[in-house]
Amino acid sequence: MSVVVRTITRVVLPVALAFGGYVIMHGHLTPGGGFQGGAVTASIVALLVVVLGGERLKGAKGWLSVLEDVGAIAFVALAFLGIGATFFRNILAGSGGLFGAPVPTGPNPGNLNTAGTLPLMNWAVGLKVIAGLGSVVILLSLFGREDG
Amino acid sequence: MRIGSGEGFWGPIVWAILALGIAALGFAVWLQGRRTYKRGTEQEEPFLSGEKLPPGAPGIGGTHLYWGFTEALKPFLSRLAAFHTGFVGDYVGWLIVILVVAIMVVILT
Amino acid sequence: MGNLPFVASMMLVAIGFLALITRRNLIKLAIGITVIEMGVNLFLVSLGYVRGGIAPVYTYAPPGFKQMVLPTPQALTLTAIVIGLATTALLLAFIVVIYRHRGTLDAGKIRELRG
Amino acid sequence: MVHAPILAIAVPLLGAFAAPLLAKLDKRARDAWVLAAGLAVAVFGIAVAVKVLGTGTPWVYTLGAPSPGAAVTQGGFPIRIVLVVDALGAFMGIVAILAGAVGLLYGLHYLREEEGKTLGLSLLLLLWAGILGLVYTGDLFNFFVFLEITSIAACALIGYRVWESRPPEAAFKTMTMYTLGGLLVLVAVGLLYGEHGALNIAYLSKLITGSAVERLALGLLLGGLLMKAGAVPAHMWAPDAYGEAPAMATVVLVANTQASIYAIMRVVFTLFGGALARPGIGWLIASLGTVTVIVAVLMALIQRHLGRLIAYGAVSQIGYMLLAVGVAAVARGGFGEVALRGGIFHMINDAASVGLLFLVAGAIRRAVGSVDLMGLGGLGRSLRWESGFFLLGALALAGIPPLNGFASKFLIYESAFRASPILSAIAVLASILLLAVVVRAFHGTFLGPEPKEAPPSPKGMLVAMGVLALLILVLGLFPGFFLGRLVGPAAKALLAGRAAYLAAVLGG
Repeated sequence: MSVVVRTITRVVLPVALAFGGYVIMHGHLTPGGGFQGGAVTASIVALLVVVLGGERLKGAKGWLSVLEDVGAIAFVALAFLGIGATFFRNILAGSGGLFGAPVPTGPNPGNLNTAGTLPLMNWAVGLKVIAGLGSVVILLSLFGREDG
Repeated sequence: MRIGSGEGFWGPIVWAILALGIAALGFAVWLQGRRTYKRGTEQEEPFLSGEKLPPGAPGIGGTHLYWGFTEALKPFLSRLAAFHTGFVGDYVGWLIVILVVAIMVVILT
Repeated sequence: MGNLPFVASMMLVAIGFLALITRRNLIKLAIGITVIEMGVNLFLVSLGYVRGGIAPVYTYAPPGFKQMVLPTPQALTLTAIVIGLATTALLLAFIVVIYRHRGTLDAGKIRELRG
Repeated sequence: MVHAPILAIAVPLLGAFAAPLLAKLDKRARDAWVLAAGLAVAVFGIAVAVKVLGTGTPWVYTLGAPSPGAAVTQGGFPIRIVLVVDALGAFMGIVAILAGAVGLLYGLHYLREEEGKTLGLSLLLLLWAGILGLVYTGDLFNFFVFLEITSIAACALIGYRVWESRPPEAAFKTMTMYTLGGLLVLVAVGLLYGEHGALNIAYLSKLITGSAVERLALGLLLGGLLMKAGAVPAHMWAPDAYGEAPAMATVVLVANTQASIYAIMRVVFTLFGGALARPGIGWLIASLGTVTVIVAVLMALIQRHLGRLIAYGAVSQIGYMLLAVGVAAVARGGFGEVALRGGIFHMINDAASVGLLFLVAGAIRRAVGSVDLMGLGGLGRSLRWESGFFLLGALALAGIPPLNGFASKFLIYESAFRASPILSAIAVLASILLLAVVVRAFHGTFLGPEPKEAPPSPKGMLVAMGVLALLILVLGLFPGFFLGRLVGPAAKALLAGRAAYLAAVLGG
């Protein structure tokens, strides 16, 4: 790839990573969430495929599929957390512990430490989407290579 | 054990016993034929309408059963087969047809 | 003017169906499906629009706001987008595999299964 | 067991996601895990059925509420996603569990490790979860999501054999149709939401008055679901999909199609059962069903490919169910209930007989490598068990009297005759033609000269087939028991039980 693409990728990469992380982490406060943030982050993988070529990312496939499974299992496990009451019950909300702070009322910048299991679920979904979309992009690029 | 429909009823046990009886009868007939069967004689040769088949002649495969029936209905069946074009656009077209018909029926009745 | 988004979404759906019926390139068929999806998503989002409503984020709401845009249709749209993404990825993967086997993308020639 | 409905959906999901991780550690651990998940789902599904049929009232499970039975409503307005399992849902759950368990057992021995066994098992569990969610959910949007889960998992399974040239084509066509059908359902859901601001089926059902928008929504739902069920003329994806999918998936695909029929029933009788209970809808479904029966049988008669032949047979069975649903929607009570009993009973019969035929076709494919009727023959010598199972399934499919297919078709014929003698006559004629079709298939595959040496199938596959064969015999010899205990309550819950369904969700 040309120097221009390489340089732009180097500049964009940390920004995209930070923005994707922000969207995932603020999923319970602002529009966005695991899927959107994951999609933003997965665009990095697409950039890397453009710069490096699918062949050099082949090795990441196995890791990505493991991460995808871990994300999915984490999501279902978080839903199972509430099984004492009901499936998907948000037991952490309002408990005072992790993500259990009371939600402030009125206009405010938002408290990250609220909403119970929702942020955790957003992270799980974000992980799954990053890994899933990443492996889709890599696989589709590999398809093209083998046709030659 | 019966099930009724308001019009008639259906008792499967009686039928099953009847079917088993008929099967036993058939088995008895088959055993009769079995007794006169001898391996390695003319009995093993295939015949078609009393004619001895020449070696290498095509047998009658499963697809040729009901040959007469499919032959009689051929114009209709071939049109029916041609109707299943296998082209995705046609699949979508028929989906639209079924959709429009459903909407018309729901709105008009 | 309030019905403009609905008209636009219906037009998108019509364009998509037209593409599906008339085009023969598999990639264009996949694009047609995506266009229909976008039309449906636009329909869902405009369904929840409230004139003069603000974004449904409580912490950002200015004091004395009148009403919010309905959040449920937005959640529905988001789910539909995610599902649409999965569908499109799967369709494209199948197209790649079909191309590898047949060496063509013409839907008129990919008719091994018929009759 | 208070969580049984959601666990029946969540456990296969967990199983599907965990199986690939376990496979990285140990293949046997994965197999054991998949079997354990299947067993757990069966236990939960049967627990649901036992409780729902025992108490006679729908089981409402509220997700995310302080307690499962907590009131759904806040000022009369349902705010949470609910699962509502009435007698029909419980019955469909049993059918889905049967098909899924048999498919899983078969798949464990049918799939080869080097061809992506882990992926196949995962997708099968995912499809299973989707079907169970589809039949248990009481929320319209949730319904759409599960519909799409089944679509994606089903199409990935149809295209499972990517190294062959036909399956990807079938998967592409099916995916196109499923996506469009799902989008039609989504538009209908959007229309209903725009009209009433709710997504809960029971709550919507109470509010529906029969306005033009609601009618449009009903038309869209019917169009999408009829396509997904495989009604002629939008059935053409079905033979492609059934013919090319691996055998263990086809059994579950049949259950998936039946879930679409269930959805049609739910839409026609529960969601729109109040203000829009018009006979015109019934006549539409019944006539489409009759056309489906006759066209599919005639197409089956001229097939060369054993998978496609059985697939057209399966489509014709869908026609019988649609005919029954249509007749029930025309009459709603009286002989309509008889038709509904026939249609619902036919679902489990169809899952057993068509499923068995597909499993045998898969075993033949695995043993010989081809299912082209022109090249097959004489397999009855080496595949003894399979030939017996095929004969049993084929006769049950054609509705030969002592077997189960006849018991349900009998109810459908009799009630359809009361609605319109022509429909009944065509259905009977198609049944006779179907006998011709299956006799031809049996003759072409198992009888005749040229015995081809075929290796025997693994024991597990034979066990899976044996389960379905046993089911066919039991259902055929004791239909009264099943009709009284399972099918009768399901039909009653759909027609007369609408008020109980609404009351169970909305309270009062």
